[in-house]
Amino acid sequence: MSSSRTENLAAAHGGKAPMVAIAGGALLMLSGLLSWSYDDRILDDISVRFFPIGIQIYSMVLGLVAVGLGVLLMRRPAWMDPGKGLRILGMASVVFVLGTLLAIAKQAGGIVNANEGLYVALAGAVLAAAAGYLSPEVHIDVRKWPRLNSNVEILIIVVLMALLLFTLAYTLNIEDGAVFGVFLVAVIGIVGGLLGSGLGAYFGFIGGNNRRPLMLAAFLVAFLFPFTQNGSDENMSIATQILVFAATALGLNIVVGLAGLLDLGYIAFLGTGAYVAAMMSTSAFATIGWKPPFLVVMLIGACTAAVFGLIIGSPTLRVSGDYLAIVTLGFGEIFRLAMFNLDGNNGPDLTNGPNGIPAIPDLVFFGFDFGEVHSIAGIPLGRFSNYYFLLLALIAFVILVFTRLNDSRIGRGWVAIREDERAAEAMGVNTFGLKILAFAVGAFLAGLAGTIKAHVDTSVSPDQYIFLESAFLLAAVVLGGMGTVLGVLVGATILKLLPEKLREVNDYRLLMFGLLLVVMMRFRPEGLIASKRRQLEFHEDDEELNELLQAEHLQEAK
Amino acid sequence: GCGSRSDDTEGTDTGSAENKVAKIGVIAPLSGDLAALGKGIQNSVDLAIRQANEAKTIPGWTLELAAEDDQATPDVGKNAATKLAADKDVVGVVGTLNSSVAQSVQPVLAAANIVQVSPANTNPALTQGADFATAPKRTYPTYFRTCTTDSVQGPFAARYLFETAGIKEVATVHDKKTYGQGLVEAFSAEYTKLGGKIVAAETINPDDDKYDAVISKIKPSNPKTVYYGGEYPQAGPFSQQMKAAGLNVPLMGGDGIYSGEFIKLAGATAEGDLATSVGAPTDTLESAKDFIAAYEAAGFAEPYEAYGAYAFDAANAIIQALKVSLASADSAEAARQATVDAMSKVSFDGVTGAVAFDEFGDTTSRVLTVYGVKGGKWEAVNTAEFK
Amino acid sequence: MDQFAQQLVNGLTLGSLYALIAVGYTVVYGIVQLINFAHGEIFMIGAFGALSTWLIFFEGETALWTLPIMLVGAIAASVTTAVLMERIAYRPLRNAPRLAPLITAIGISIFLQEAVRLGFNDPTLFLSNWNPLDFPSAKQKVPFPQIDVVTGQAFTLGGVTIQRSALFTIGCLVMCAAGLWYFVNRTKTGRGMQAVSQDPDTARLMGINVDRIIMVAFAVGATLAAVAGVAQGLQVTNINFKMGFLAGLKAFTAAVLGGIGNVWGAVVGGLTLGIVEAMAVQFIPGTFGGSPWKDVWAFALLIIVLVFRPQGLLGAKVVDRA
Amino acid sequence: MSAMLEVRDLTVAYGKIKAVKGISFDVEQGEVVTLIGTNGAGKTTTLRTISGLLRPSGGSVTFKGKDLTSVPAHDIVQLGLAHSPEGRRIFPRLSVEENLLLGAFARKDKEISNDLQAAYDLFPILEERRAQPAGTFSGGEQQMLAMGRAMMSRPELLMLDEPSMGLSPLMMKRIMTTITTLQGQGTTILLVEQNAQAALRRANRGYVLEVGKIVLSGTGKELLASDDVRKAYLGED
Amino acid sequence: MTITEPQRTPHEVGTKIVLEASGVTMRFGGLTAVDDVSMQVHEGEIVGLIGPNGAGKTTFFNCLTGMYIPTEGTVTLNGTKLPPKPLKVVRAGMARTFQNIRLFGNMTALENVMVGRYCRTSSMALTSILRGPKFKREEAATRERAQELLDYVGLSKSTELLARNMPYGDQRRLEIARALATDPQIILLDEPTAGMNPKETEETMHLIFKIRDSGMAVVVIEHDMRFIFNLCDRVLCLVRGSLLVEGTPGEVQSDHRVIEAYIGGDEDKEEIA
Ligand SMILES: Nc1ncnc2c1ncn2[C@@H]1O[C@H](COP(=O)(O)OP(=O)(O)OP(=O)(O)O)[C@@H](O)[C@H]1O
Ligand SMILES: Nc1ncnc2c1ncn2[C@@H]1O[C@H](COP(=O)(O)OP(=O)(O)OP(=O)(O)O)[C@@H](O)[C@H]1O
Ligand SMILES: CC(C)C[C@H](N)C(=O)O
Ligand SMILES: [Mg+2]
Ligand SMILES: [Mg+2]
Repeated sequence: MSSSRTENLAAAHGGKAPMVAIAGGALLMLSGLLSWSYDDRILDDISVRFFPIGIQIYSMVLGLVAVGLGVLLMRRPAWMDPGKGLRILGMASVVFVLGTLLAIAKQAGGIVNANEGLYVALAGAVLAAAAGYLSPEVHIDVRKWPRLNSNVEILIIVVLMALLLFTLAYTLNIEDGAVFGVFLVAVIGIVGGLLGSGLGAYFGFIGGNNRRPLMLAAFLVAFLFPFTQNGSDENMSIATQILVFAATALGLNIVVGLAGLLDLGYIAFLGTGAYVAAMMSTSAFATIGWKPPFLVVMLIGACTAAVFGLIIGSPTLRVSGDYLAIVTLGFGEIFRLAMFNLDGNNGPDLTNGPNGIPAIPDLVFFGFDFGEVHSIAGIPLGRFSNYYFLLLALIAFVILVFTRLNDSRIGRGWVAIREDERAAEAMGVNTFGLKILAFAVGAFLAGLAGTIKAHVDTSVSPDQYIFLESAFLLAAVVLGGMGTVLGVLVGATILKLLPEKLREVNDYRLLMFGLLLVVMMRFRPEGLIASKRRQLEFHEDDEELNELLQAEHLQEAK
Repeated sequence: GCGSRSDDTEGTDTGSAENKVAKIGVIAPLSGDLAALGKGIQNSVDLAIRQANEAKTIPGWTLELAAEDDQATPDVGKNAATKLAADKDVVGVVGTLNSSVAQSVQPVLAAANIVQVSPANTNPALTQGADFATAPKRTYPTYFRTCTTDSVQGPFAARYLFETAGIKEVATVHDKKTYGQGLVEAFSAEYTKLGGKIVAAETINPDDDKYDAVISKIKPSNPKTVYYGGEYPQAGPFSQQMKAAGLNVPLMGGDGIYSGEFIKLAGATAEGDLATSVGAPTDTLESAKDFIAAYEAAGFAEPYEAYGAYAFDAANAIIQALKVSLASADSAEAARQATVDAMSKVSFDGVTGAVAFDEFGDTTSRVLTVYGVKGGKWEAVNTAEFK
Repeated sequence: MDQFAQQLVNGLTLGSLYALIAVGYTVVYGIVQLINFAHGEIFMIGAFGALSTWLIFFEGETALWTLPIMLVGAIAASVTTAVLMERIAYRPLRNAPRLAPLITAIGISIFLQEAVRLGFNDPTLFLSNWNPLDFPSAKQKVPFPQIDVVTGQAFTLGGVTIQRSALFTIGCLVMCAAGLWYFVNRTKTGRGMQAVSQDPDTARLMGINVDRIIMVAFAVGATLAAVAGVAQGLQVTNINFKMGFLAGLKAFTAAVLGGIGNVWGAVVGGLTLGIVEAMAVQFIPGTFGGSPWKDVWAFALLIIVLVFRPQGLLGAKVVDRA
Repeated sequence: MSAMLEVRDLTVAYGKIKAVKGISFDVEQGEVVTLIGTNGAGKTTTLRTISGLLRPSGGSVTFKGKDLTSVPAHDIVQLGLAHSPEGRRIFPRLSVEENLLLGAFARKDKEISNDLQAAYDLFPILEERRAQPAGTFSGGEQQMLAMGRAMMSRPELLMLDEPSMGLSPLMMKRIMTTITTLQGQGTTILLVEQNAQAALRRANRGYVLEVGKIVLSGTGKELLASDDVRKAYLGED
Repeated sequence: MTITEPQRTPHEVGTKIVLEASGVTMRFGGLTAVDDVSMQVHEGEIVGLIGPNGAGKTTFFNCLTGMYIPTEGTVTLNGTKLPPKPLKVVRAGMARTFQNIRLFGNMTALENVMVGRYCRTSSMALTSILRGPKFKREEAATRERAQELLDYVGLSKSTELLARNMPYGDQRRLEIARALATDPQIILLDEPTAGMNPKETEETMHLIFKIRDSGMAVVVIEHDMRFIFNLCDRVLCLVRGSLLVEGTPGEVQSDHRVIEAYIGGDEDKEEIA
């Protein structure tokens, strides 16, 4: 076993780990007060001493957490593994410092421009990581989780959510790509370090105890987000894209994550909704004369998509597995090509062909014009913020549908089909009906999202619905964690946000993106936020998790 | 050993600090197969901006370039426009290259009151609406262009083929995009009116790279020329494959195939292929001498290509309008509407000739040129004013 | 009738290309049940490998003797990439959930496209400032050398035009298919491949080196894809970093059409798909005919075939014994 | 001389679960040794580790004096150690004959066809159905095929994991006879069986495994006579 | 021979025929796996199905439960002819277990059984989303019944274990619980004790008696002779697809044809003894 050597190491020096961690943390904190670079024009000026900003502050926070974990290591609660947290934090810190060094070297033209603070930080980071690897392997006992008053628990949730909002707003407002990059690493270190040490599971537990408050808090955070943007539409436009993408991915998650059917043409459902909305809009290029109110259009779009879902799903009666995947891929391509062709030249004039339907006007709900800037409490909210709120409502609806279906007779039927279709059938599960239902529901939700997307985007064209988009949707589902809501939200966010923020390296953007997909799958094949069940499935039997699962179930049963 | 302690104070003192910034955007394909044309546009606008800043054309203001890639796709173009519209400093945009992209960009920029001048969009509907032939109606008050349209280019090519080259039977092929389809329609109408015969009319999907089946389908109708509506990334291979399949007739296209890249892709058999393009050849124009010299002096990596001069003129048209609109404005955003208003009054002698816009935003010039491939290069065959 | 024969030839040519690529999907799928979406890129890299070989060694030369060397270059590039890809990206995921390698494949596909786009004309990306090769930029379509004998004036046979490059492509398919047949059915490695595909663990108990077999599968697929890459370059006269994507999608479709996992299926599926596309352009009348709809007809055919033969044209029915 | 197969302090874990917790045993040349034990005791895990499908987390396995712990599974077969896995694991889409031939994959000699015939003689049904895809076989038929396939590698040491599972009484007897025959031909056998009675009867020695540890060992006769064994594994009160 | 004194308690077999298969034939290409087999099962009866490997027992089960469409023959349950659709067969009241365990490995034991309730519950998509009182009642009932069944087969403690992590014997029992969840009138068990040690086998036998006593009919395939002859009211022996012998355990185990084809003659006896 590869770990045996580190085990020996830990056995020999394990006692020193806390001190090493504290020393490392102290150095990291100290480094924040020192100058990191000679050049004052880069990375928001980190050449000043005793006046930490940006990167230096991140370093100090990393140090603080390291010290905290070190202390915990000395007096370890039975439900925590600070050593694991330190490993994550330490490694991330090292990457963080090296990344900064790289940025300095690149932007200022050479490593010589790095100042003492950086090297102090590097030493601290290495020590923190070393502490992680020195600390002994421990067994986490989740039964020892502290039981708190439920009000306190809710308070914790609220605080965590507030932190989340703050971090989110802060992150998105970082302009400098390099700073964004190292900040991300620092966040991974801080959050990963804390969660990895056992807090993650514990927070999950608290969250599980307080589902409702958690959901409410999460939505509140999402709702407040536009108010942190101060009228700027830049991030809000990305946010709307993320929401549309996430809503669609959640629909796909029903098909793939729950029912276990691989769908490679899913983007077509989004497209169906979008095209329906576009064709029925008042755009000069719209091809359908009838202009019902938008709510009706939404329903028509979603239903049309659902009908397509039924059609695309119907071969599942006979075709299964990867053959089904290619059937869906085929349908997806047929959809795109049909949209591409139906311009009167080839087939009837419906979609305006490759040029698409541009100039789709903004929505107006009861006199509320989504295209206008509205002010609430003095904070201007632009066009994209307006759509953001609408999409938030949509996402809430999608999540509701997803979770309620998942946790029902139907959801169980889907999982059974995913596990063993023949056996499910032999146990009286209406497999065909359920598979079709998965397609229809998923398509309905995607179609719904599509109708709004058409207006947010102001145009639809066939090249928005290429196979690669379906692949990305699938990636969001798999990357985030199949069958989970949170996972898909995270996956969708990463997949949409990263390419935007990677603009710094514009030409290398896609290259790095591709690489990232590979690396993420390499290290977390079960997805970032795997459902507990899935995690068991993939990481073979892990006593800890099993216990966790049981503890949670017991909790639920009460 | 790499790098040095950075004490070289470069770039800190361009322009006096009190100067306000206004940006001119560019939306063009900066990557992908059409990047050759797109880069030419970007560089030429860049040149115009540099010259204006040097000459302090607009006192108190520094102009900056904000170039966005549209990858020649409507969707990406629209996103680029959204991004530029969200940037409060942007007052005008030069672009797009493709008419199809323009269709998606127009409404976004129009909603933000940003003036858009295209150096290359030739589809007539962009300025005169879908019924341009019968009931022209201006669609977006913010949209202008410095090149002439396909309602001139198509007939121009038709007349050349029928009258000058004496070809009476033609097959048409287009790529279904706004530009290609519009061009072929304009061409066909004039050509049949003249008495020529369209023996086959096909379309292709621009994502394809093999056209055997279409070529085989056209071949038995024995066209004497194939008229192609579309762009060189497809037209080049199409020409090559046509001839490899034994259809040994010239291919003719519009400005979309007038690029050195076409010849590279079509290979040796491109000899004799024809193209029309807007205006007179840049290098023969007296008025373009300075532009060409300045362009070369600026040291751009890519040539100015077919639309460099038009883009230069487009940028200068915007700058002319900005002279008026920025004079009294305290922010770039506030000057957007004024810029649009000033635009219709712009009139000056540009690189490509007199620059001025009619009531639709179209250029007043109607000069076109027929080019032919000779010895592996495009050579002007005939320049004329269309009447 | 002439038109029919002509389109048949066109279809066969196109189909041969699909078939050559499809084999790679099928062989790999057959063994590790992985839809290797990056296989299209292996095909693309083959084409670029051939082009590089030509640019480095005989730029300007178009004599036939350069072709075999270009083929070797193509195969070397493709096989190296495929084997590295397997080793670095897929092998660690052997026991991962089924969809993880699929996402990896998509990632690799994007990565390889971009790597070629950025790296082909610009060795500085990967190798500091060393740029002895003056390659054309791969950010746009790059012309592919036209080699004598296999390109040029087409043959005419009773009203049917047969292009030289078409003959080359079909010839390649015939030769590759024959070689492959021998390999899979007559060699021990071939039988090992079948065993690994059905139960890798037990195959190891038989003394079969599973890692090696999988690598061989990738290499075999890559070899054929490389040949296809050269054929494509000769036919279309230019190549680009995106060319693998669509071709790969079609070839994958062909592999499934024929019955994925079955080598003959890939060949039959490829040819069928090619012929259907060509015929659809010519013979479907009205506005739903012609080139723009050909892919729709191809996919429609696929769906219809799968509904009636869920295991593809030649695929074996998987028995599910309760 | 040391034993043909020596297992020393072997521990094996799935993730964090230790399935085998430090067991040691020997198999001498020419012996039949059996491992018995309740479900989940770790018998299968032990065999899979010996044949290289699993890596031990501690301890060692030595075969004919060679340490196997870092030899890949496919090379272990070549050393003369064959493993007929639990649950038959035949190649379902290959024909019966192809399955058998795969058993001889690691061999390079020319006598493969003789051995093929020998397998057919032992299980005539296999010869009758030589071209049938093995996946369509009934459970018992598959078991015969698996046995035949394992023999095709002409192993010096053959490990059989529950070879009688799902077999009719008649077949079960035949398999047991076969084991004796093989032993007679000089093959050493390590047998894991649920049918402890039958196994112990023909075993020279046996080990009793419980939750990953060896709790009892002795000759077959001793174990058969042991009260503990009778109670726990033979279902006799 | 070890199989001698049946220890079974005598009980009353009903007269009502629950399941009737007549002339069931199943061919795969040239192979006739099941050849014109007829069988009747009465209320409260335990019928054993034995036969050499490959005799067609599992295939016969597959024909009965609609997993295979028999080439010939009909299956009737309570007088109504069953279509060869597994779904309809289950709904009609016949459930089964599998020779190679086919549980939903990544679901908990409880969830596995709850899936079995699928065909006896009715809430559909909209109901599930809206969560009305009916839905809640049904969910609660499903959960309760599933837990009951787990208790019934002796898996009370394993409720929350993932099926695939359970010991072999428990998995077989879970399969039975899942089948029982479909409220069958007759249950078909395919080698329920394969891979079990004698002690577990014994427990399974008692479980089956318990099931029978609750009024269900049982058909069971096994190769463990002691198990079969102690358990069954009636035994059928299939050989090469055809029904060779049918009778009481006593009759069947002493039938020389059965001994010859299946159990093994005396000459083998000393081999095993
Ligand atoms: N792939 C696996 N992942 C996790 N745990 C496993 C795995 N395989 C076996 N185990 C566990 O390891 C332990 C030993 O299993 P093993 O299969 O070796 O037992 P066995 O003695 O062969 O039992 P049986 O008589 O049922 O075949 C059991 O607790 C089992 O649950
Ligand atoms: N799908 C199929 N295709 C072809 N042959 C099949 C198929 N299913 C079963 N058979 C054949 O039918 C015969 C009967 O198989 P079956 O599984 O019913 O036997 P069984 O009596 O259950 O045997 P066992 O006791 O070994 O489980 C076997 O010879 C088998 O090869
Ligand atoms: C380069 C050309 C494709 C541009 C063309 N004139 C258009 O309007 O789209
Ligand atoms: Mg076992
Ligand atoms: Mg059976």
